[in-house]
Amino acid sequence: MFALARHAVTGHRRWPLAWRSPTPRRRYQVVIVGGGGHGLATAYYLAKEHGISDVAVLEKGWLGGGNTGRNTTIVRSNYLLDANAHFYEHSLKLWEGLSQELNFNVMFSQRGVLNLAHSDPQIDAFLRRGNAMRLNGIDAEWLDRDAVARRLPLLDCSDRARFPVLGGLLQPRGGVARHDAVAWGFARAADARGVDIIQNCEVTGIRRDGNRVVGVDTSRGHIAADKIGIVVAGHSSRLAAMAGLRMPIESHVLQAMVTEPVKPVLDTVVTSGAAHMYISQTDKGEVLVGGDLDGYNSYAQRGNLPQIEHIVQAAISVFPFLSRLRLMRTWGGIMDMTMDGSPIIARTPLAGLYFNGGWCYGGFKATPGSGWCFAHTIARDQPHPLNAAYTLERFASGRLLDEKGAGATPGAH
Amino acid sequence: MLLIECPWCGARPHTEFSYGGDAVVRRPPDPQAVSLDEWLDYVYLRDNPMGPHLEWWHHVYGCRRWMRMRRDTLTHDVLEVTPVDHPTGQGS
Amino acid sequence: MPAAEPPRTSALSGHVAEGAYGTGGGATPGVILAERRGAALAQINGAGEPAGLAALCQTLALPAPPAPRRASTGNGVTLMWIGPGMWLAEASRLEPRALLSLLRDALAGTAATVTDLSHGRTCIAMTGHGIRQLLAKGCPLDAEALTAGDCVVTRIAQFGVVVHLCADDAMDVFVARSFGLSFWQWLGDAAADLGYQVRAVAAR
Amino acid sequence: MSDQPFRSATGGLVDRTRPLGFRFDGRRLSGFAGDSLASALLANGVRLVGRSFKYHRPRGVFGLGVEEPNALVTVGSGARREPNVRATQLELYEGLVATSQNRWPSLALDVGAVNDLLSPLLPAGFYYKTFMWPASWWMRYERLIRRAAGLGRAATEADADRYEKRYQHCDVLVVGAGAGGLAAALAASRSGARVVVVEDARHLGGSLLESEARIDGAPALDWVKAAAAELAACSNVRVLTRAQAFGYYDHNLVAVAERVADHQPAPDPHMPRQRLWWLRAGNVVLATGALERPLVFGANDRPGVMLASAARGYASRYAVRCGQRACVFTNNDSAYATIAALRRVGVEVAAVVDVRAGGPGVAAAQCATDAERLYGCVATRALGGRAVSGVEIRHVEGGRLAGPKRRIDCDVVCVSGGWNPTVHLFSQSGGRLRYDETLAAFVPGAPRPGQHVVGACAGTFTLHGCLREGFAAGVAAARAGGFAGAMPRLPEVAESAAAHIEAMWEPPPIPRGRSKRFIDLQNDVTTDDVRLAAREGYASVEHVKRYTTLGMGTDQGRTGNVNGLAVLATALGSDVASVGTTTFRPPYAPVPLGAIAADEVGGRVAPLRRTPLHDWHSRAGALWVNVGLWQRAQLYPRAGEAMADAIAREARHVRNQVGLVDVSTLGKIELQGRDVAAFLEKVYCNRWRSLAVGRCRYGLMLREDGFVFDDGTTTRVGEHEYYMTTTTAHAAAVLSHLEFYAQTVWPALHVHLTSVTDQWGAMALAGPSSRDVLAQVVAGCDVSAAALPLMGFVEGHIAGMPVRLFRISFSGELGYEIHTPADFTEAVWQVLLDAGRPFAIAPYGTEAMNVLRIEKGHVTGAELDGRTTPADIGLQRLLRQEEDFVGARSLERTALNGAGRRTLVGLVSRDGARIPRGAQLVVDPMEPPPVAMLGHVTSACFSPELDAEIALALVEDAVRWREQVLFAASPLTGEHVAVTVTDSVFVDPEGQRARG
Ligand SMILES: Cc1cc2nc3c(=O)[nH]c(=O)nc-3n(C[C@H](O)[C@H](O)[C@H](O)COP(=O)(O)OP(=O)(O)OC[C@H]3O[C@@H](n4cnc5c(N)ncnc54)[C@H](O)[C@@H]3O)c2cc1C
Ligand SMILES: NC(=O)c1ccc[n+]([C@@H]2O[C@H](COP(=O)([O-])OP(=O)(O)OC[C@H]3O[C@@H](n4cnc5c(N)ncnc54)[C@H](O)[C@@H]3O)[C@@H](O)[C@H]2O)c1
Ligand SMILES: Cc1cc2nc3c(=O)[nH]c(=O)nc-3n(C[C@H](O)[C@H](O)[C@H](O)COP(=O)(O)O)c2cc1C
Ligand SMILES: [Zn+2]
Repeated sequence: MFALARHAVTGHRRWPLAWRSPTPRRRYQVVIVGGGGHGLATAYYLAKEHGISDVAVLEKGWLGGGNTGRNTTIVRSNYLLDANAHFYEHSLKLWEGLSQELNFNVMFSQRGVLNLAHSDPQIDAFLRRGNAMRLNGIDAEWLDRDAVARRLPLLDCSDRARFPVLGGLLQPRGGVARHDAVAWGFARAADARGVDIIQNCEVTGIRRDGNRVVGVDTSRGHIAADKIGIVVAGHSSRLAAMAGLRMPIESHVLQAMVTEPVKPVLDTVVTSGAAHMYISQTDKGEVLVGGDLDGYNSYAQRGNLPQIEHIVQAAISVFPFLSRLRLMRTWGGIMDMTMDGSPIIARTPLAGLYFNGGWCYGGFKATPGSGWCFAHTIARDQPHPLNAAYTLERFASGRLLDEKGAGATPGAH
Repeated sequence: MLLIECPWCGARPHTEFSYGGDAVVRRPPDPQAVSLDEWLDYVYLRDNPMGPHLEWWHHVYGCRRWMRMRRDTLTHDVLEVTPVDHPTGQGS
Repeated sequence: MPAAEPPRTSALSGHVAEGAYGTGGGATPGVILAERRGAALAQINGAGEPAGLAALCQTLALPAPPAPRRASTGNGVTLMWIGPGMWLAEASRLEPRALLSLLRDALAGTAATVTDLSHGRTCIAMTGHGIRQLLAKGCPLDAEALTAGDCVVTRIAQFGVVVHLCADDAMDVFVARSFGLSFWQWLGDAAADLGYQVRAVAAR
Repeated sequence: MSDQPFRSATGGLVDRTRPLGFRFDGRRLSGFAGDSLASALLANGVRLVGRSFKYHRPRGVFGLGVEEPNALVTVGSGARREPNVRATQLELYEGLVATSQNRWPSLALDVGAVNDLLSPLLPAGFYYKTFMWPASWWMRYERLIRRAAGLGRAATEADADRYEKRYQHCDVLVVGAGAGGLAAALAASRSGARVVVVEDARHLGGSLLESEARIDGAPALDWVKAAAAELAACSNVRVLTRAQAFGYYDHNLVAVAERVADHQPAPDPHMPRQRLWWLRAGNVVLATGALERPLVFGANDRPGVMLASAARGYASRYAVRCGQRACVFTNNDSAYATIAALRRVGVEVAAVVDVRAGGPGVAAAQCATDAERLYGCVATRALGGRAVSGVEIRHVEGGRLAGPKRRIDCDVVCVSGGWNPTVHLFSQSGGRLRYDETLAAFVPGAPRPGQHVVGACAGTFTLHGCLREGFAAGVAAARAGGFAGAMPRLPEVAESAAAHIEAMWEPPPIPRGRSKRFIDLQNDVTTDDVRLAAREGYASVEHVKRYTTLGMGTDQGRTGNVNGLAVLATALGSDVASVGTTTFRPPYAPVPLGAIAADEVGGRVAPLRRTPLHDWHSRAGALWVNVGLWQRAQLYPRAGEAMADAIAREARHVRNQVGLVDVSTLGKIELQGRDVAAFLEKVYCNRWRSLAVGRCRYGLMLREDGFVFDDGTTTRVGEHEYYMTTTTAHAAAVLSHLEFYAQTVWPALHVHLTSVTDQWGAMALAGPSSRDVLAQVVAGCDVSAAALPLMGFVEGHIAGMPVRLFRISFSGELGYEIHTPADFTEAVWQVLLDAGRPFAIAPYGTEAMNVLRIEKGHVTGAELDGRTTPADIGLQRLLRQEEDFVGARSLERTALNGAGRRTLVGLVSRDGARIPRGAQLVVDPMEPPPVAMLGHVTSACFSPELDAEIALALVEDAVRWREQVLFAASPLTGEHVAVTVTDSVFVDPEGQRARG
């Protein structure tokens, strides 16, 4: 607050650069490909936790222009499988101190995430998941239909609904955050520790010397590096291909939308399993809604009308008041969907090359945890126990992490 | 909304179809004759290109045929749709 | 084998109330809706080669075989070509078992097979000048471009359907029986602003 | 007329014979039919209409239509309440009630205006730099932020109106019915092509509605009326007005929201409020015109500062004076037409301030004969408080202010900084933009396939150019659809060349000047905010947008985006072309969510699937349960009977007497052909060639990754005819799965697949007396134990109705599945109930069926959760070892075999407590987390047979835990129940009863 007052006197003309945007050097110890939330967090934790600041983050466009700038900002750790539960809970704990750590308000609002159950199988699945969470030390509560109705007065809890609400699993510590601020906060903090953040610098090739990677070709020239971390979400397969690797990933388009801004009407993040829709209200007052993938491979960052129609139908069926609220904007992102629905943070068969991707619908909440674990994996050339299960080899060994049990169909996770 | 030229039914919106994913990967004719790694590559690994992509579509609300389509994953332009040749087994 | 076919209970039994509905339903209804019950229906798979098709038409006493996505009709029988090696045969004057054995005998020796669907589909007959407008409220196809004799497998709202345009102002829509009542209710909502009448028995 | 002081006596397109009463913030006012709320307010001298988002500064009407950033009101009440409605597009109707927003207690006196005083502490992005201490207070700060944010208040009830969807195909879709659009529509329709014209406004004509131009010597309006008449007479043309094309999607699918009844208090009976058109066009002609952008100067947000095109529109379309004395501030010729229009309704034009030293072109100059002309000047500041009272003018020489300040008294300032072609839809379709220096505007680049851009939207601002491009595009679009048409005769249009625009994005800086220069009026973004973002390194136009929220309001930056990116270019020492625009996204302008859902909501969001016995179950008082789209009879409680007791009764009744359950929802697929057995051996993991006619067999279907996909029984009905059942949940998925393998992997196999799910009704008759009941009613077949053994199949008749009888037992009792053609199901069901009365037959529901199958350890979707292998559920013995089947090789993976796998076991509660649903299995529930979880409960129930609480579960090292004690822990419900691990089959493990 004091900095604001101090700068107000000088008409805010002396605020410093948030990041330097230097000309890229020809060599770095570590090159991070991808200036999204995960890439910037990785660079920050490399410098903070491992003292490695001879690092460049190479971003082909503008910082946070990928999925970080497109997601419905839901932060939670309500996972069933142990490996996922421990990883996402670690990330949630990092979220809880992130604004103070970065000295940049990421506006993490722990208002609770409530998964609505509309069928008996869903009740069983949520109870099973909630019990696993509690036994893994993660907060979870089961609300019966009346408790849900009390918490969400505008929700249709009646029997008129085609798939009536039967109850819900609540994670009180879950919530939403200001997505752009996460990229900017990590960028500022990483830059302050000496990391070079280079925008408008697209990696076009990965150079190898035998089985070791030695550098990258970019739209701003060749950059040598001892270690290279790929963390490009939707573009994961393309970067992996530059290193001769094929991935268990399909890139799909996922859309989201906001309504015109209104006074507060929705204080909890709500997801509905009837038609896989999730909804919250931003601090500016827009109601933010997301749902399923469009259902076909795409790098277009835009989707089609049937999926918007489907999501809106689901949203109005759960919150009838939405009908006369007007849709203000829709957009899309590129989802790196894996063959079991869980991410990959691991070494690759090539020495010095590390891969972080496969975040499906849910990588925003993983941003600090992913950066923290990937930094450890790069620095130590060894995964941390928290990301030990997120290997490339798990598909060959069969140690899959299939939260939904949908199998080798990326679009179904 | 994608417009898919079904080889039999004609131009139909993609809401009549379901998506079958990569059509480049082919099930080994004799799975016992390939290594386990080759088999698992078929099950799990995908090229996932940005640009022209050969993929499966199934005309669920139509002729019930599976067909291969080459579609650009960046512009969504449909380049070509080809039926699966079906000898007498399935009747033509 | 008992001679007469026992009574059948359709998906709409007890749910069809005759009358006029929506705006101007009485005077000049945009659409007249009725269920066409009791017809025999069978799906023929695989009779692709011309020989099979010709035998089929001769058996059903049809003037000419249908073209793809077209139907040919004659003395109470309709043959619809709805997919590669896929036909629907409907006979309003035959019992299901009779149609089934008639078709199986006709196609004996070919690679074709026949499946009885007589109880598997609800058939709604729609007549009136508003039928294409009604279809356009749920079907993504070009309703105005349909000509008499066309039959297409498509979607209306969330229902999988077979649509057969019998005449310029008459259309049969086949929907899976378990969706029959839901589809009937959808039609009622969709036809409200066109004005519609409900009749117990289909005109034809 | 005294109640509309600013309405001139004649002129405009309003219907003076139909006065309409309305309320604004409680004040009773009146306007005419044909007014917008904005024009009616202006006619009554109401200038203050809103408060800005952040600083709560007073705001007036700024635009004429969709571009309006300020005049947002809440309309209607209760179930028809709608916030953030643009007053400029809301057609007036009798009894309209509108209230202003985002102010407390009133529009005139708004406490929120304190933010304007605190504005030095509230620059762009301030909330990223504060509200972090003390950390625990953040959520408290957030509540205040959220309460201050948001504009109007949403309704809290379900919508009172309904909406409708319409698909429509055409050869040529024309978006926009201005000069360009009407020309294209005329040319295309004359070729015989099917044409749809979509126009957002109530009238056709676009900017011709207030044009002074003459076409073929007659007023432009006459040409519009003639065009409208010709189009109305064509059967191949559909004209939609009050219809906005808001989304341009793949392959020329354009979404249009038609406001059917927004100009009425409520829709007529049976009519929708709005209709959503899904238009598939062969070719699209974009004739969406252009929107004027303002010039930026100090305090340019005062009520009374408005777009020159708006002031002109209110004067010519609505015969409304926006004030008494106007000053026009422009950098291009178009604003001079405003001077003429204002004078015609009696507004005095004090001065025209033109940035260009050389002033306007010849034609424009004639409009400004009696106003003071100040060329080479800029307005530097608007004066006044809640309404503008004057404007400060300065000369500009060599990019710097020169000479003394001049003040011009006026109560309306008409500003024109040039025109932005309305490229939203073009950009949504994937078209790229380029910056045209001479026009100082972003114009469409190469059109997409099947797309044409004409008129102002293409940067062609002459009427003659619009007509020529329109006609040419109409002909080309029709020809692309196979319709030859001749190029219509071009009418004469008297137009003289306009002088070039001189882009002036911001007046030179004023030393110590403190008044804010607004870029985005709705989100209160100033030129200083843009410069602050650039200074802090948020240099991309996309960063500036998100850091300052420029263009993120309900007007999506229509009047602010280009000015904003130009100020950014100057701050970066770059140029407008390389800075570029942000992304244009659907919807073009806000659309009610209800219109997009088109009524498939609430009870209609998904159709209901009914079994043939649905009505019987209703009459029998069954409770219902949703299973996918189906509804199934859950149980048949007796009066006053608790659910648990009813379920136990029904289950016990099957074990001891005989019960009847509806299983019609099972997926049913008929397979016919020479190679069905071979095909089954490829898609199922067990043996099929050995199955004889008249026999059934259980089949386990895997996915290619080796995990179980589905299970069911298949019966060989005839030599080459098989009848497969699948689980209810996977019926459609299994059919698609089989079709994939039959058509693309093994096309040579002669196998035909047909869904017969709805052809057959199905019921299960189970219990010790089941054979006795069946024997009484069945004819034409022998149902004795010898003739119809377990897994046998025969066909016969019941009461003359054909039936298929299967000795299949899901309950584990002696039992039969009885399938009959759907229309006979209720009759067969009733015959069995009547025949069973002596044996106390009773119907049972899904709950009792579930109890019976748990007692037998039969798996369902609860166990087959997509992560289980055949071995996990004890069915590895089924696996054929020799040839391949779908998923076989994947089972070789190390982690799918051996230790650590969770396998199927039974659990029995040790002290009678209920085994909680969704419980996890742990050794010690009192251990502090994280607690190792060894397994989980999949299905639990009270077993009447064992008089115990039992469950099926999947647990690691099942052999080790056999007969040991574990705890079924459910921290969610505060329960942890001691259980003994047992075999998964609780009742009649040897299966004697089923074989009886
Ligand atoms: C509509 C939508 C809703 C979502 N909702 C949620 C949610 O509610 N909760 C949640 O947890 N997650 C959500 N997600 C997912 C989440 O946004 C992503 O999983 C996560 O942000 C991905 O990690 P990232 O930040 O590294 O990705 P990105 O932000 O996409 O970063 C990757 C960066 O790599 C850059 N890049 C790509 N190729 C190259 C190259 N060759 N050279 C250099 N740079 C390159 C890209 O430009 C991009 O900036 C949602 C996503 C979408 C699209
Ligand atoms: N700088 C200038 O002098 C200038 C600028 C703009 C227009 N004009 C004049 O206006 C005329 C241009 O004609 P024009 O046809 O290109 O533009 P126009 O503005 O006259 O007409 C465009 C029409 O499209 C409609 N529209 C826009 N977006 C729409 C959408 N998404 N859905 C439905 N309707 C939509 C508008 O309501 C409008 O009626 C010429 O006569 C020209 O002289 C001049
Ligand atoms: C959480 C969230 C909130 C958003 N809120 C708004 C908003 O209030 N107004 C707006 O115009 N866009 C909003 N957007 C969408 C962005 O403007 C933009 O569409 C999105 O970042 C994708 O970028 P693109 O449209 O340039 O591809 C929001 C996006 C997200 C992820
Ligand atoms: Zn087809």
